Amino acid sequence: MKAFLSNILLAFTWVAVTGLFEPINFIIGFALAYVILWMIQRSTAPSNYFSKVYQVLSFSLFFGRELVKANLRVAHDIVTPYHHMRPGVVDIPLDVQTDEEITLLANLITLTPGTLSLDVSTDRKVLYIHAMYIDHVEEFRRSIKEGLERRVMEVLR
Amino acid sequence: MQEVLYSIFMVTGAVFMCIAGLGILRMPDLFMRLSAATKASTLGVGFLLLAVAVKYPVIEIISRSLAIIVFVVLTAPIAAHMIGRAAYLSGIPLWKDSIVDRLCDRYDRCNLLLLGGENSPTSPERQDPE
Amino acid sequence: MKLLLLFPILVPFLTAIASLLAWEHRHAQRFLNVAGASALLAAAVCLFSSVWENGIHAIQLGNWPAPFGITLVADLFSASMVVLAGLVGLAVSVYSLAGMDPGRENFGYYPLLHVLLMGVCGAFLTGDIFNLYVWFEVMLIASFVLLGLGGERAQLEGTIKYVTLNLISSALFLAAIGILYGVAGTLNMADLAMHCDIIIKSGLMTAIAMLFLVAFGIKAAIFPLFFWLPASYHTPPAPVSAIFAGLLTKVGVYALIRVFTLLFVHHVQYTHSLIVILAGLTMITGVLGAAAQMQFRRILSFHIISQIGYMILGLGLFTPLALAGSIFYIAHHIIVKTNLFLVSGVVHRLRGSYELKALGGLYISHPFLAFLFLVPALSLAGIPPLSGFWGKFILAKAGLQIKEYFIVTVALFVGLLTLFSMIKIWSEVFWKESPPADHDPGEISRPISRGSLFAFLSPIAFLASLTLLIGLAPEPVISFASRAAEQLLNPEEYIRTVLGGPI
Amino acid sequence: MEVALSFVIGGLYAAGFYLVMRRNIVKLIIGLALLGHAANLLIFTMGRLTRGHPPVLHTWDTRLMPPFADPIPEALILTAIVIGFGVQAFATALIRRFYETVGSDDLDEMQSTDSLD
Amino acid sequence: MTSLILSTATRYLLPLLLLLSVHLLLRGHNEPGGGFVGGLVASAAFALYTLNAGIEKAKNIIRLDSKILISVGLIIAAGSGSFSLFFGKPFMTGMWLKENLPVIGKVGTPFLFDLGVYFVVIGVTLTIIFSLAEE
Amino acid sequence: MLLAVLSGFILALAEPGLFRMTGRKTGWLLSVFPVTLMLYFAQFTTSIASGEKLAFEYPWVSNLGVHLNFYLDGLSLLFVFLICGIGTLVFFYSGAYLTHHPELSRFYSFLLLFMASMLGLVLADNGIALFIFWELTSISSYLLIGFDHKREEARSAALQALLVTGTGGLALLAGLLLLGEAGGSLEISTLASLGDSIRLHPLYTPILLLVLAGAFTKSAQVPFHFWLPNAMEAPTPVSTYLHAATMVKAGIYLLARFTPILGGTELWMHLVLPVGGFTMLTGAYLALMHTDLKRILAYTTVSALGILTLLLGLGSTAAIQAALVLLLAHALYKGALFLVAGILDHETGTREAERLGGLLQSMPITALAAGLAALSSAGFPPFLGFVGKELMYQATLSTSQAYLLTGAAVLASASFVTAAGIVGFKPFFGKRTPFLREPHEAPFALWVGPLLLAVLGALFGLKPDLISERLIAPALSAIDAQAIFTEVVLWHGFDPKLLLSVGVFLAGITLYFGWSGIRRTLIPLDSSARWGPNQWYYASLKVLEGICRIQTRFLQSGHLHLYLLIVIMSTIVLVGSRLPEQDVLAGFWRWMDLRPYEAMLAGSILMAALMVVRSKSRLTAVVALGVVGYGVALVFLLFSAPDLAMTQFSIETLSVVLLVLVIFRLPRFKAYSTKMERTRDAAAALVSGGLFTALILAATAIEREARLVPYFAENALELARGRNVVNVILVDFRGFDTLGEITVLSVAAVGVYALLKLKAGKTGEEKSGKFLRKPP
Amino acid sequence: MNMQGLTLIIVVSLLSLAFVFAFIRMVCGPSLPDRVVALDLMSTVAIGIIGIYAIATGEPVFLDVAIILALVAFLGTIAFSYYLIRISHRENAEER
Ligand code: NA
Ligand code: NA
Repeated sequence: MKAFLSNILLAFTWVAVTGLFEPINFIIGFALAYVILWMIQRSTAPSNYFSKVYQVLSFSLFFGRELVKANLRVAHDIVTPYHHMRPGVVDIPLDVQTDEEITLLANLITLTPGTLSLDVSTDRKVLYIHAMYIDHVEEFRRSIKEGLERRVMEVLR
Repeated sequence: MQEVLYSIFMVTGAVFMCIAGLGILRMPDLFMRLSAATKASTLGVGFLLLAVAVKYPVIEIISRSLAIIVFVVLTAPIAAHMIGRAAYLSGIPLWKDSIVDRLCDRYDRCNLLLLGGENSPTSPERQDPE
Repeated sequence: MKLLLLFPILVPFLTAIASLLAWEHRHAQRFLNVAGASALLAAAVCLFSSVWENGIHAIQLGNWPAPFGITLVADLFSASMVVLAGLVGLAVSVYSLAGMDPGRENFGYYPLLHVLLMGVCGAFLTGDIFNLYVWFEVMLIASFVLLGLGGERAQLEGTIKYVTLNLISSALFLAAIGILYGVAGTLNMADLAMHCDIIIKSGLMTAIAMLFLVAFGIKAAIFPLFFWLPASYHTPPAPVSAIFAGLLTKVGVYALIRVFTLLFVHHVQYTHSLIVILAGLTMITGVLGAAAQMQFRRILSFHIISQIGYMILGLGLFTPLALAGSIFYIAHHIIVKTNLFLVSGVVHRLRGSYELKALGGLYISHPFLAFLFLVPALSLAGIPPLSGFWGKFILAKAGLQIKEYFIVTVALFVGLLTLFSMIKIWSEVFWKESPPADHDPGEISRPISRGSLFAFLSPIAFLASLTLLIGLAPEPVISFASRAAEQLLNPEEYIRTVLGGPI
Repeated sequence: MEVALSFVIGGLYAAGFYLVMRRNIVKLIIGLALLGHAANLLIFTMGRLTRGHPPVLHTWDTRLMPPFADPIPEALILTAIVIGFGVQAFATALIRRFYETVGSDDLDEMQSTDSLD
Repeated sequence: MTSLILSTATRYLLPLLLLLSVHLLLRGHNEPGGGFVGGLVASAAFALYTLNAGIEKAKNIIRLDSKILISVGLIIAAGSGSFSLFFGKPFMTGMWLKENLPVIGKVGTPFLFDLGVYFVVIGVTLTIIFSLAEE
Repeated sequence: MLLAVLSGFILALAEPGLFRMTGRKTGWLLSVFPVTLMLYFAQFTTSIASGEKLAFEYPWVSNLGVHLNFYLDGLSLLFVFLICGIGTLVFFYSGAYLTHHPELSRFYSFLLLFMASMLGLVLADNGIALFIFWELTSISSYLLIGFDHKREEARSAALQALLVTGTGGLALLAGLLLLGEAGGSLEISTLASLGDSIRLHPLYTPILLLVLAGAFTKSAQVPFHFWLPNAMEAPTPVSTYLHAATMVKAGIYLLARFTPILGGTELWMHLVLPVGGFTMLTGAYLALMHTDLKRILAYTTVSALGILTLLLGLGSTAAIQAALVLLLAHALYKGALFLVAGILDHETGTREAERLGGLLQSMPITALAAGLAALSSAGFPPFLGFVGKELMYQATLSTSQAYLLTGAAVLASASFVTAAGIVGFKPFFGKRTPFLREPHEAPFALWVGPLLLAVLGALFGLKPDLISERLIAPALSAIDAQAIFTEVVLWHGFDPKLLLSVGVFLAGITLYFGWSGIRRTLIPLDSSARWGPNQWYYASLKVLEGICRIQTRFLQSGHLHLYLLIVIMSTIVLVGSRLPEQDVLAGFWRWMDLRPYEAMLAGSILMAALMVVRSKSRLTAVVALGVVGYGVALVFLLFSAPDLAMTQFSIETLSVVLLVLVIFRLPRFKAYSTKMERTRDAAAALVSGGLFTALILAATAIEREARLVPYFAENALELARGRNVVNVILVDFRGFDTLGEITVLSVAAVGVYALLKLKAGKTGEEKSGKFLRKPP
Repeated sequence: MNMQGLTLIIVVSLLSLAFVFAFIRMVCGPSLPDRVVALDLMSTVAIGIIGIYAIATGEPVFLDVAIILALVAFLGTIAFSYYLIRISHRENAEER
């Protein structure tokens, strides 16, 4: 996070120094700063900021694929005359702990069609979600935990 | 090329939007309408604005389109979560063919504290397929 | 000279801001209040004398030439209205020092009072029809809050009726402005006056005029649009009803006079005759309503309506003398009606009630107050040689000159009934023996300190002496009213001054 | 669209007027809000309607090139909207306070300030 | 009673929205935006925070008494209008700096006026929301 | 001259201060004032008698033609002497009569006010100035009648007098204004020279009617006479001064004054004569129906006023001369009699004729005064009353309806004789009746007045030349410039008039002895007490009150929805009345340019609005309202108003949030109104909606030039340095609007805060608290 | 008619259809959350429409409106859910 902030700050400095207040100039500055930081961090202290970038990218791809897939499934259900849903509310025990992690996970679950985060228990150990396609409760829990939750932990830790 | 791409994006987005609309109309209970609507529409908006970005590949428009996409993606799930939670709390019933409700009666309704699963191992379930 | 036009708006504005900043310092607010009101009066008097000597003033705000920016313009009519607003403002400000409870003082009474004055002065001075709407709204929102401040049940009931009907009026006003812009393409009133004749052939212009008539008619409380007034004016503390009674409806009348002398003068046969009919109905309804009441301020409230009838009568008759009569009447009424409400407040403070049945005996215990009541009360009833007589006299004379015998008869008859109501108050509140007290004695036994007494009585005495003075020496006021009426009926100077470009 | 809008505005006025004439205090407030919308749309229509040409200068222009929408009604409506919001907020607070004090949402229960006795 | 998910999201959304509001304010003279919309967006951000965290916390993060905010806004607006009086120009005549400022661009009294509007709108909206939301 | 008139007013204002210094003696001190005035006016006597007319001009309100112009001729002078002379005595008398009254000071003030007004009235040359003084006499009369204000009867009588004379006053004002229009001047002296043209003016009839209405109400002519006996609630000095000697004669003065302008026509005669005659008889009859001394005197006053009116109605020189003499005689004897009645009341505690008797021993001087005045009143020779009556008979006998008029006069005179006996003799002779307190002779201050008046009555009767040339002749010539004055003499020799007088005495004395019996027989038959104008007065007050209540109940019903309905209906009627003249559908063809998605949007807005209307749930209505708001924002967006759309979206959301914040505390919707009410309201709403649609269609069909727009398009960037023209308008071109607008917002915020924080009942001591922080 | 025009017509029709569907749900309810969700969807559709409109008119300034709409629609939904919870809480409290 710190690295990101310094990156932005540097980008601003670049813009100020060049005196060219245009978005494109800022992006140039940002890229420059990124490179600079990458070089600095190599030499000074280890940081996962740069490896994170790759993780985020790959996570985004995964999520995008899931998103489209799930959307199509729901869409099929919507446009065809018969309902194939087996909906219900399921509790997912959580391994993620921080606020950010829980929130990200919950939002991603919500963003995926067919599932909807309803609530988190007060002790933050259980996430309750509404799902449209539950063939088997345990299996469903596992798919969430091993799919999204694992990847969220990967990205944020 | 650009023409084709943005047309595809546009139509895709519009189709998803339409599906979202159909979903909210056709789904049998609130939670499924919510599921269907929020996501499809988020995706739809995403495609539509991508189309805008592709159509006018100048930085101002691209940045604005992306900002809108990011913003929608950030907020839509939270809104859906909040309204779903509120609906559940205010007793909107699940569809009659729902197979499981693990949240039912987990609320300490006096204080609106939600109990975790482990704390109430004997929680009743509406129907359990297992 | 530029500043003179601006001060009546800026001074109360700055006073309000300063009071807002001094939110937790009641005494600072009290001081600011009186200082601000005095400054406003001084500014208004300067403006008036300058207009009197140098003719109509106009400034182009933002240095944009008219009609593109907003023009402030003061002719004799509006300048005199500003002076009256200053007078009433100062009187009520001083009176409030004693007549307002600390609770309301702590919750923004003084800033609201000055915003109200700002709105009123803004409405008088603006030369732009939409800007007029804005100042109306400033005035209205301040009056909404002042009316509801304190939140007693009666206040809330009154406020809801007041708010609703006035908002309807605002919606109609806005629509009227919109349509006017839609057909004339401009907002500056002088510019509108130049371009309204493009479309005079159509019934649309009359329809727009009628829309304005309804919108301003609600604010002015004419028949049959007055319901909000008797429902609400008797509910807030006395200083609030006093300033309402003095100023608010008059802004509506001002606006009516302004647009029906400047803009809608193409179908006088229809529009102004209609105004005469409405004036008659307004007078009668108001005075009959008052006669049915048995509460001090309710009687006064209904009489406002009745007097509004006189004010628009002059407009409807539409001769120089009649219009002068209207202007004279407005000036007279502002002073007198404010004063009567102030007196009612003192009575309430002394006896803890506004109900005539529960009051009495003040003639013996407070002869000076009784005298101070009698002056405005008889003036309101048009007893010579007090100010009200001259107003009625001019209007009657103007009406007879153009052979409107019926309406003059109505006006004179209404004067008699006004006398009846005033005498009823006099008889019940002052002459009658005080009935045995059945209300909270704590309220009554609270003695009035010397300072409070001064704050209570000095504005009343001041306004009463003005009433007497105007009555005994009406000539200057009449000649100013005639000149103001001349200006209104011959708007060329107004238009030239406004559109003449930046000064 | 001017014709269609004139009917929309008429409909909004009708709905607003109908609602303010209800005895329920909430309906009153909602009716006032509808009237506000109606008035704003009316002014908007009076500026005549222009599709897709906001009165904003392009970076390459030094003056507004026609066609463009009339900016004046827009500015007026903006003012009116904001004023309407303030007034509406006050009215909302007022009905809350009214209900707390009077204990009813029926406007016909507020007769005391008009009663003759 | 509040949702963990919402409160976490709000922590990130609040600064974002405030930045957006300032952005709208700054460029309002040249593109859609301006003091009103800017102020409203800022208010919306605080409203979101209030819904999530409650009035007390919201009052804490804003720190400034909203009455002061209103007064300051009014003073800025009145002051920007009166500025031209010192140069013998009518009230509210636009006075501009010759040099452009970075990011903001051209600076003149109309911009200051818009700034006053911005503050007033925030102060007003917050006052209203807090008053109405309180029990 | 101005000082002479105004000094009374000034003195009235200064009197409380004087009273503080001199206390109870103020009355005697004040009586110096009218004496001074009298002396001042006496200096003009000679020149007036020589036919001069003195005009004094004081410009006042020149732009209305209202001036304080005074005009002194014989008529004014006669009245001035009455006013000052009797005024002196009344002040003198009051000091003793009201010695211990706590409000004596105010009494003097009011009396001075009255005196000054009366002086002004008779001296004013300007019609409006006359009216002003006229009204002032009404007001001071009101204050004096209600002097004993703790009593309901006094207040009600005062109000009655004020309303009756006030109504007449208004008529007079209208008449004077019309006269001003007809004659082109408000100066009576000028108008008098235009008499012929005015009598031919088309407005003559209304003018005459209005002026007469003023005169008749003031002078208590039937059917307006009832206020005068009721006004006897006033302290006796007041009755003496106002209701016998001066104020009631203002109407007579008016008739006399306007005779040269309006008099001498058929109409005049046909109006004035019968009213006077009828009043004369009514007063005479009613005087005998009462036992209260003051009431008897009041009714004989009514009768006397009737006689004066009748004589002025006749308008012949003889009649006018008779009227003038009778006027003076009446003032003298009636003043004295009232003062005597006051003394009796003061000393015995009663004014009931039937309970008074045998007081001669204890009150000899009073009895003397009473006797002399009564004889004059009865028309015995050699008193002035006799002289007047003789002149009256002479006037009536020379008319074409001599029998009728003379007969009526005789009847009235007989009643006068009886009344004189009841008031002037009965209390002092006969059996001594028991009283609550032992009566003594009144103090000097009380008896000197009546005695002086009575003696003057005798003196002028014996030596009419004292007044004949100096007072009566100039007064006559003031009324009728052509009149040939015949010397007033006591003795005309043996002629029919004397015979009439003798007959009158006999009838009167007979009546006196049969009085009680007759009264008791007649009273049950007399329906005038039940159906007389006094009852009409009260009935009309009741009717008025009823009308007021019905009207107020109907209009100010307390139902907000009815108020709104009326307002909406008025809008429809007023705005819609002239709209059909416009070709509303001229631009209707433009519906063609509608695009499908726009139609959808328009339809959505309408549907949502309908949903708002029909919704049975609060929150649903709010959601639908949100849809309407968003729809409107989309309209803004589609038609090139991005700023508006942004603002509308934000504000709509905030409004909805605020509404929800409040609404969820309120109860669910209930159906309050009936189906019929809903149908009615819906009809009104739909018509008004249609009206607006029509207005918009009509307005948009007009080709107009948007004159302001090019300027903004040209200069937004150049001069105002902004590309967003809307924003430039908001902060620069029309920044002043925005200043007002943020003020509105600020006030709304303060309002919401104060409304919710400041609770009733805690208003007194609660500290303000802060906007945001918790109170410490 | 060129391809762009055709595409636009298709897209606008689809979006309109979505809007109408959402509108019907808003009208039919049955519960308040249903309407709120429908309103939310309508806002999202509106954002899409604004995007398309910006393309069709070539005026990117309209995109700014979309940002605002996204923000405020979100806030509205949050407010509704907040008060739904409050209401159910209150009703529970009353039941006790
Ligand atoms: Na999902
Ligand atoms: Na803007």
